[in-house]
Amino acid sequence: MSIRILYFARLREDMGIAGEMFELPAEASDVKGLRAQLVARGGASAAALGQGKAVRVSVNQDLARDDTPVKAGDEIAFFPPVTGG
Amino acid sequence: MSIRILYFARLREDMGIAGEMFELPAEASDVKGLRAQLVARGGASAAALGQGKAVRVSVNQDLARDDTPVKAGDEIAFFPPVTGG
Amino acid sequence: MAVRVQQADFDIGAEIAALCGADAGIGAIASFIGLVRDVNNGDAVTGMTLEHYPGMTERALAGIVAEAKKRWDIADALVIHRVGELKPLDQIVLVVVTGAHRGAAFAACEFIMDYLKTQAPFWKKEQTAQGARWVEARSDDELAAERWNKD
Amino acid sequence: MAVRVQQADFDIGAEIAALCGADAGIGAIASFIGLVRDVNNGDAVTGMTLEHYPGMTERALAGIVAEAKKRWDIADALVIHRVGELKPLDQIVLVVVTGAHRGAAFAACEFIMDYLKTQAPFWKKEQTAQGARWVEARSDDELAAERWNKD
Repeated sequence: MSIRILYFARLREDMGIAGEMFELPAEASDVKGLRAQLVARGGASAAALGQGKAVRVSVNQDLARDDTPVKAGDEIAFFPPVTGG
Repeated sequence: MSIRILYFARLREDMGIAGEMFELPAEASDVKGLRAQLVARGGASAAALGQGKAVRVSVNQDLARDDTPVKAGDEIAFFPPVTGG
Repeated sequence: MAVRVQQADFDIGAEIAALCGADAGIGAIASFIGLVRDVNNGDAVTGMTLEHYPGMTERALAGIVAEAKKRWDIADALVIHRVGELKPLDQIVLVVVTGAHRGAAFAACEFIMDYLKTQAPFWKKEQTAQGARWVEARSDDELAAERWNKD
Repeated sequence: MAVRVQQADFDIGAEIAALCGADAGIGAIASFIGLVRDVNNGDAVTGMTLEHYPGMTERALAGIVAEAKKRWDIADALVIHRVGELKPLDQIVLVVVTGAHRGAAFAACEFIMDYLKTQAPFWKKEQTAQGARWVEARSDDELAAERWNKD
């Protein structure tokens, strides 16, 4: 299934892209599964999103957790802890 | 000893005066003693300052308590609980 | 640090600009404005007279601000309180606190208001359809001030 | 209730006047302004770029304000957050909360700031003499937000 991924701030710089379309295998149906798939690509994805990295995730513009479901057509964003205000 | 007394807000209206000079007997050397002397005059003083009336007192422009000393030349004010802000 | 008691209205934007000046160490400005409401205890209020105790008022406000500066790491604070005749929608009081961080600025601003409400010698007399009446002190204002002594 | 994300500066006096309108039931206005400081973690800061997540930002801010209105008896609330290039002394964020009484207005204003700091998708990149760097999230901001869930 096809999802849209966005990267912001340091993660955008680390990934080298602001976003991408991604084909998610059916077995990776939540945020945790998606992140594992991205890390498995290695390279910048593994460095930016790997274990120990402080990464926040939103699904369709709501803050999400590891077990938040991901489905076709969703907009998923990865970003560092926020620092506005 | 001679002191200056001021009245504010409802107490000013109840007393019918904004202030007065008062001769305090030497034995009434604190706020409680002064108030008792004023109440002992009866009339408006007793009605405005008597037991059960919510009265605040300042001595030389600092909030005072019953046992705050009063001495010659002091400026004592009696007023209701404050309601600014 | 400044406290002012005045009949005239005030402009929060101008007061904040004056208080901050060119101090680029300020990251947080907490402020409070109190207004005259057109209702109190269920009755319509058409106007209000604010009486105070000249001399003690400024002294009490300065003492409250000094205590706030002792308790919190703040840069500066301003209190303006109006006196005289006011009507609904009019501004009564302004408190502004500046500092590096917001926690101290918020706390000091609320502390100053809570103490002002219980310790600064101002009294409100409301005009209502039933005539003029002195506003009664509120017990929850006493409670609000007391909670700052719990820590 | 309004939330705005904009490049342009804002005027607290004009925003407060617009938020209050002619509502004479408002007795309390609590507000907060965040500013760019010229120092952070001991280093001189010459400028800052504020990035955000268009769409989610407005949604997150509106959600925070809605939660504040659910928790406290307030009349209205406004959040303005700037994005883009800013320099020391520039205003970053404005929060204004109006209500009948000050306790709710203060609490809601501080709550909105604490949640904004941890949940709204903004990121600061500072320019320093050592080059540009992303600002690190502060653990005390997390603690400030968490304390609202203790009651």
